[in-house]
Amino acid sequence: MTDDTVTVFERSRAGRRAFVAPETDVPEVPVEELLPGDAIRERPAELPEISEPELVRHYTTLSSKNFHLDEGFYPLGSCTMKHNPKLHERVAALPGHARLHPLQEPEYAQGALELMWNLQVALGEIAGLPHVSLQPSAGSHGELAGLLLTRAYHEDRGEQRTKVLTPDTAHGTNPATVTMAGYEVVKVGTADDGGVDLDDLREKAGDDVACLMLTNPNTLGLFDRNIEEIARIVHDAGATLYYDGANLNAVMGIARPGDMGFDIVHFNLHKTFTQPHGGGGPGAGPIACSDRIEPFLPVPQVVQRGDSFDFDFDRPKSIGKLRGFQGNFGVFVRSYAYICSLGRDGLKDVSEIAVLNANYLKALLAQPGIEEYLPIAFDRTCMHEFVVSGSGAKDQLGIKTLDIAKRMLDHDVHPPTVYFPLLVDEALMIEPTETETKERLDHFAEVIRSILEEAKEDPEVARTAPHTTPVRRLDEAGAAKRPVVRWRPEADNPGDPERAQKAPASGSGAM
Amino acid sequence: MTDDTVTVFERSRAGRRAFVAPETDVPEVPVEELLPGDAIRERPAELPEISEPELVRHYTTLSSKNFHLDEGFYPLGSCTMKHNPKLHERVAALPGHARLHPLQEPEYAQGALELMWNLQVALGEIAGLPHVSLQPSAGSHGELAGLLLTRAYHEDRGEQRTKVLTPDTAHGTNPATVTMAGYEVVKVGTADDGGVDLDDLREKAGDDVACLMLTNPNTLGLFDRNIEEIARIVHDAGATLYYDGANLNAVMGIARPGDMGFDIVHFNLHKTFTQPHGGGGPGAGPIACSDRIEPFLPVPQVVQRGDSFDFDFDRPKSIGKLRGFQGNFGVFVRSYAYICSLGRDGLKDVSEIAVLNANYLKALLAQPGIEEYLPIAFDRTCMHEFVVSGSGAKDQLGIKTLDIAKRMLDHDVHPPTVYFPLLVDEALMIEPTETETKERLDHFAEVIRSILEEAKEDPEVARTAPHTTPVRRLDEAGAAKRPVVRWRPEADNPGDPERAQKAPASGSGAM
Amino acid sequence: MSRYTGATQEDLREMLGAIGVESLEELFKDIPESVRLGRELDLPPGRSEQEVYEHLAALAARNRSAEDEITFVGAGMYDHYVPSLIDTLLGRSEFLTPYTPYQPEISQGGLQVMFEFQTAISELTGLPVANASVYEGPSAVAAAGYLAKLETRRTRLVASRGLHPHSRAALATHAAGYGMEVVEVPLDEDGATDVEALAAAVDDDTAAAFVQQPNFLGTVEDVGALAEAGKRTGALLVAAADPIALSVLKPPGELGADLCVGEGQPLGNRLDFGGPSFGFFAADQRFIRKMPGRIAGETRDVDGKRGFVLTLQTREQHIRREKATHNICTAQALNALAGVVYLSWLGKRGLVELGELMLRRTHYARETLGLEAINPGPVVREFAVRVPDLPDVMQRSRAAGINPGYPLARDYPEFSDGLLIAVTERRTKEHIDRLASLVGAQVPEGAPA
Amino acid sequence: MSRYTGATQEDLREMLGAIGVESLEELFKDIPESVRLGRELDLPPGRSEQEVYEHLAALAARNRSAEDEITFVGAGMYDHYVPSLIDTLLGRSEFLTPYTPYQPEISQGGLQVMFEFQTAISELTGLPVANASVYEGPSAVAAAGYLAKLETRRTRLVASRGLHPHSRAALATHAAGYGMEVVEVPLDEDGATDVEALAAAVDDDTAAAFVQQPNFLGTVEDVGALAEAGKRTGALLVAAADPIALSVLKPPGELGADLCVGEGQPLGNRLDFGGPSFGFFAADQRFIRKMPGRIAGETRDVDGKRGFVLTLQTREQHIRREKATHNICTAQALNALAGVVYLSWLGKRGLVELGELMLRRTHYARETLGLEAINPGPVVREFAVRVPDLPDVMQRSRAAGINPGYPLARDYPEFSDGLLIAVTERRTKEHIDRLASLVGAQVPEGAPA
Ligand SMILES: Cc1ncc(COP(=O)(O)O)c(C=O)c1O
Ligand SMILES: Cc1ncc(COP(=O)(O)O)c(C=O)c1O
Repeated sequence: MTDDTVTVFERSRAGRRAFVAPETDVPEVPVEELLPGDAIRERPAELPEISEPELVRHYTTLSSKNFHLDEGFYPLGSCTMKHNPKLHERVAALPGHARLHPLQEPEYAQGALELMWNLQVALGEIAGLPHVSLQPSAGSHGELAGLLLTRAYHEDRGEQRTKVLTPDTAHGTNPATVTMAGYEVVKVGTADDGGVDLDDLREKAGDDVACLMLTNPNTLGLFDRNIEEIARIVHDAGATLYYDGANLNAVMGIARPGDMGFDIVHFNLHKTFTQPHGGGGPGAGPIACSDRIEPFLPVPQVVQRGDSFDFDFDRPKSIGKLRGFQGNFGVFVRSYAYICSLGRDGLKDVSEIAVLNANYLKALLAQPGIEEYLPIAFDRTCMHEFVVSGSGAKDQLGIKTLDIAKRMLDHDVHPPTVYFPLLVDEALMIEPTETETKERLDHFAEVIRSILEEAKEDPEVARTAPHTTPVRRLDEAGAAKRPVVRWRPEADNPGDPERAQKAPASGSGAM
Repeated sequence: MTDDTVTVFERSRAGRRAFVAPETDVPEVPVEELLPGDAIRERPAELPEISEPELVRHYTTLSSKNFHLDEGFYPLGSCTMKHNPKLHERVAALPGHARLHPLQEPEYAQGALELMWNLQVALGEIAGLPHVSLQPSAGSHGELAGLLLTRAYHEDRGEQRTKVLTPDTAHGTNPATVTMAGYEVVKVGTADDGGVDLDDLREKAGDDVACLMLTNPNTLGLFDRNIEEIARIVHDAGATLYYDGANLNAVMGIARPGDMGFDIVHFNLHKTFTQPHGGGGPGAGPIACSDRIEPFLPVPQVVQRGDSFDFDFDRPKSIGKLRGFQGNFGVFVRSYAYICSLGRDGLKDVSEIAVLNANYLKALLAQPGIEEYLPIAFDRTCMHEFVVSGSGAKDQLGIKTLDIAKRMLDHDVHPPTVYFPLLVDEALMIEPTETETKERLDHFAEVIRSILEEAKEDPEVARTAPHTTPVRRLDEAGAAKRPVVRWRPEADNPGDPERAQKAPASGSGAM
Repeated sequence: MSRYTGATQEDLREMLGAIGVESLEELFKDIPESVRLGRELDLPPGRSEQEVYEHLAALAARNRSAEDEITFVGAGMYDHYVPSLIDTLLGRSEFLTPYTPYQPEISQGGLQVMFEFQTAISELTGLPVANASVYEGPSAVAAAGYLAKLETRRTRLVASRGLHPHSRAALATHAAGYGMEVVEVPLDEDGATDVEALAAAVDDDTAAAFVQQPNFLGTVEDVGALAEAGKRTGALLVAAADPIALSVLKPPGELGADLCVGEGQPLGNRLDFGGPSFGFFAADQRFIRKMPGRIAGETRDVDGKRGFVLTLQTREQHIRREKATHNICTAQALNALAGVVYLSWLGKRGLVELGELMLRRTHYARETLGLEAINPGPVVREFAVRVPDLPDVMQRSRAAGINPGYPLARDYPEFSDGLLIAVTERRTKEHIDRLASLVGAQVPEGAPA
Repeated sequence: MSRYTGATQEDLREMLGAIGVESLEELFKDIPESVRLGRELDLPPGRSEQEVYEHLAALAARNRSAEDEITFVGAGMYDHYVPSLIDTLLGRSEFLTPYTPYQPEISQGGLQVMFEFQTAISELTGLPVANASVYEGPSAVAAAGYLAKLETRRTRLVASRGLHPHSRAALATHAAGYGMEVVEVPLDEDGATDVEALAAAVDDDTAAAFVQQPNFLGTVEDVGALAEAGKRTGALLVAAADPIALSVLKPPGELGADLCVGEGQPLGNRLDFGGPSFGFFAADQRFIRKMPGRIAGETRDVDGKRGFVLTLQTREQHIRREKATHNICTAQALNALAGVVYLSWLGKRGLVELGELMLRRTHYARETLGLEAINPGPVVREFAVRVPDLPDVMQRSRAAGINPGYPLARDYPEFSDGLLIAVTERRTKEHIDRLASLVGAQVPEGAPA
């Protein structure tokens, strides 16, 4: 009953209900007369039976076991966990948006099309690339779109290219996307200054290369000073230069991917443009591109005709559709509201303060008492984020980056991204974002200092952390070895207090 | 910074802001030209300066320190803490309700007037008294209205009456209201069966008595079997019989105050009709009355004219206005939605299950291991609530009712109402409500059992409880002796970590 | 079984068994047959959530709200913009669903909010003590009258005609209960309270004098002078005030007011056709133990940790019963939360920016309309004008989607052609110009509807 | 400084000092002058919350939503009633604002929700394994194609013309990437997938066959027969399904489908002009290590307490990089939460009640309209008819406030006069009768618009 790990299925009691059906106002024809016998479901899906009060309590109680952005500092590197303005939820919920059917004719959806158009124009201006498709569902979907566009572009020119270059600092979605797009991944090395190794790039940028996927600033939080040279090399090879926009928060209003020579960009509206993450989505990954790529953009495209707006499906060279309908419109509404709120000045302010906060926090961590244990990887002026290495703490204190992260959980701050990028040993990737105050940054540095000092006394505290969370360290290996990915009655006896004692093996999904 | 007791004022930093003003689109005339010098504010109100992200975090963090109904069991006697359906928040927020100006002409507020009319009709039917005013702001306001109506009624008959009878079990608002209404309180005793002492009533019901205020079932959770005789006595004395509707949840669709002989009733829409309590309001205390009282009802009254609705201000005998406008309309919307959802069958179901739950929980507490320590006061079949006495626990275990209540806080259930009604020694007043499941009731009984058993071993645990709450027992005496009722800069140094060490005396509001 | 109750057939059997009765019926045996209803309630049957939603949405659609028209109606409640974070925070069950904080250890959120609210109201009004809320404006005025009675034991109350009509009505209704007479003081030709008349009206049996800042017509009153006149004979000076107007106006507490009360709706609360909102109640230190309602105070727990409690409860009905300073129990905590969140959202500078914007738009509107002013003096957010053939003008204006204001005739027969026009930060210059084109002086007689 | 950033002038000074630079400018020195923007962005200046709200509200007002008309448009997304508790729960910051649960100890809420969601999807589809969501329906179909490629190493995909046009398009777009050819199988004269044609279309190089239940026209497919035909040569059978229809229809998993995917919008998600919603992805046990996306699993913590984690992560991009089974990272967790809350709200019996109500209203609608059916066989929530002079009829109907359905011409030129009509629990008999009076067979030719 009060075991807070009981699933909603275990709370089920036959006969309870939260739902009451609207009255049946049409003839009650037996189902058997309306459906072929062998198509009729025999046993109903075993969904929970629960009253509204208990349903609300179940999920309210679950929610309280999540750490969240409105609770505290969330410096998850590469994820841009900035404040989510509440206005955005209000405007997204307006019935004119929330209850608008995706197949409503454009004539009756002019407000929505104008919003999409305005957002496209704004994103194009921010990226410095004029043509935008809002369709991709997330960043990785945008990456896929980018490579499909690249393929279409080369095929249109009669070229067959088989390789895509990604730096060894690249985010995992980059190589994964390359494979899904039917290309072969070729890694490019990183130079001592944290940028792309130009010699390695020159060597690998042959005429079989379709694209170089880059994020700039890169996942080390460093701006690649050689970006123009990189663009030249890539373009000389006839390849496209793709901009992974996950780190765009560093350069809005300051420098534009298009001006750096990128051909295609994706935006993570759920990062830079503050769509709430929702515990793993939804997001949106619009793409912007140059004139030569434009013919291949997905359908439909929003177009302006006089002072009204329409969808253009008639795009013979288009790669087609990446998903249903027009994309995650509800996300567009929020990001558009954000851009309207901040405007040209506010967006630049965002990047300036994001970079200020990152460099300030970096300076705090470069203090004695911390830097010996968490040396900064590639110590240069960083952009919106930076990476430190837990190597020192591991060698001198015997606590791993994981231990430091877990101990942070007891201090009510969210740990940074850990063990990424891969080329930094015991990496901690820290992105404070612009919406955090100096007090929050000071406090975070103090937390790290106190964890390190505590570890000098007794490393065991960190090694066994967390100690104050709803659960402590979990057996992930066991979970993967004998996966239990759904609840089953035979495994979990509803309300049985002993259930917590049972081995996870029980209820194994083997069937 | 992370001290979770820091006030929003202490989080202030000069220059921060959450608000951005709309542009000034009219001439920027200096304030001095628009206002007389001695009327102009010299120093701005010292409100906090804080960014939106930190403002959201401040109040979100505060909220998480409240126990709430969506978290667990809340059997606060006399308060009817039933589930608050989420639908009600949705319909109350519809712009047609939420942004409707109270002085909109009736012609343009027909939906609102029809809603109020329908609610009046429903409440009248439930109470068995045909005439309803929705105007009072809460139960105690309804009580005041009831006595003002009584005064007007008697004065209209040329009678001057000076006394109002209230049982010694009455809720504090009853006697307090009597005084505010300019009457003298006369207490009526309680008989052995928990009902009104008829002899005492007969004795005191003289022609100087204006009214008897009663709640039935009463605050012991017992239905007064002699209600008809009581009505006879009161009416023979020429007094009115007032029904404190706080306990109406026990009898909806089963018995009606009007049919019991009551002249005036108030409803607590925030109890019986599930307006969320909001941590201490808002509520609404509509009143219903009989024909002879009707002429005195407040203005305006909602009236039906043909198939449209209007406000009637022309009521010469009316007691006038109890407050501004028409009452707490937003509360009416929720309670009306509730009545529509449940309907005639559902409302009766509410009372039946409320009474079932109370009697079941009472039976659980009448088990050995509990009943010795918490004997049931006036052990009869109860209605929607019942009262136990902590006398046994005090004598045999050395823990007071307060200790038991405080220890419950460590078990994540809200304690019952304590030390009320006054005539029960160490009272615990328990009202589970109909929206609780059997599992919740069973669990609550187990919590009580475990607290009592623990106390047998070591009463100190309860005496020093709670142990797991955001704060532990607080110095209420000190708070009242040297009241600090607002924050002051000189008292509390923003962000000063030592501040928690300071004596409460500092920051005394003496000025 | 409804969707809100959980007792299954099986539960029912087990529970009745444990109680030791056969049926639900038996549980009601104490209710005499003769008072049983013995039939179903004459109400419709229950409906699904969806059907109830559709029904209430249909009703709402038959109201013309500030979402549907441009409204210049104020007269006590105003169409301010309510920031989104208020919806989010008030929607949190942690704030929405608890009862009054009787168990402080698990109610620190609500209690600290009350403490912060009291601080903000104290700052606005310039008085050291504020409670955690009363019902709303007019009944707050009545509560002030009751405090004055308890304090002075006198029997007369003097009220300016500039006090909101509903406040005067509520004061009279409540005073009839606690046995006091209410005397009215007229307005002078500028629409301000007549100071001499006030001075003349108060006598040795006067418990309190009531004024409003700005008054019902929007006039900025000379509170200092009124306080001097009103307190001449030892009566309390009660100032009702618009909290937003106090952004630019000197706090009544600094001008001699003993009590400052008012309607809190402008502070982050919706219009809601008149409620729920909240009333605020601030007082001089010497009245702290005679205040109505809940008051949160700061204290320490047994470990010395800062915490908050309901304090001075010996004033209250649940302790003091017939000797309580007021009968209020459930107040308006959630609405007060909206109030303090709103004030924190505006912040020290924002409140002033908002007030000055309103002030300037108000004067711009009065000038642009160019109609004869009923109160030609300084106004803050509202002003009254005479409108020739008002009914037609109202017609025409509303047909054009603009609600031009509140006609004064009902409350002030002496201003039968009077229109009270309110401006907020939501009423832009463009709205005002459109209003002027419809009801302004330069509109040609009998222009087409 | 914007309202979302907190750095005051004083902060700025201190922070630059601590960093050891003179100005913000200096922090950007690594960016070559030549790629600097060197001007302001060509965008409007920032605006207040109120002004942004008014702007977006004005845009929203220019859409005709299901709040403004009675709509019978479905075709993949449906106007179901979303219960209020979903707004409340999804609005809680605890669910709304966290990232993907990389730190399970402080993410048990989100992880348990995923586990419950997977259980519900598994129950609906009759397949033992489900992931925690993919983007939406059509891309879920494409993801199924990719799994089939990884599993079989074959190069052909066979898809029924009854599969949603967007699913076929997305499948083709993605397949062009991972190098597969898509072959289409026609519908028979009853608007169902031609079983023989399917059997003929699959060959030894076919990785998967795709069908949809019910299909795009609303036809209830004979999934059993299609599975037999489709799997003839060892291809996987992928069934796209409408989760609500599975209330009354046999789960594809029980009829031989290897994978069942679909659009989750009908499960408690808003229309939102097409997104965000969620896609679900369920599979037979043998594919558990080839699934795309996040999967939550049950485990224990060091104290033996039950807990949940993201599991089988060696499938995923952040671990496996170029060898990952899919590139998806951010998915649709919040929408999936709405899905499982919705299913728990309906409950075991409620889902069936809802499905049967829809089923009956759908057949009632088809009979009442009395138009020539394109798919005369059994339908569940949607059906296609031929409408003489469709454009005029559309006109007339919309003028009367009813959107009668989705014209098939764009996606199915062969049904140039075809109209796809969808019914939900929100479309009452009265709505249907009004529809019939406007577009039904008995409507006189050229009735007045
Ligand atoms: C650098 C980088 N690239 C790409 C992605 C993938 O974006 P999404 O999660 O929206 O698919 C991320 C997100 O974590 C990222 O940090
Ligand atoms: C029996 C009884 N009467 C009256 C009241 C007062 O109602 P309200 O708090 O709405 O003023 C209450 C509320 O606690 C009560 O329980």
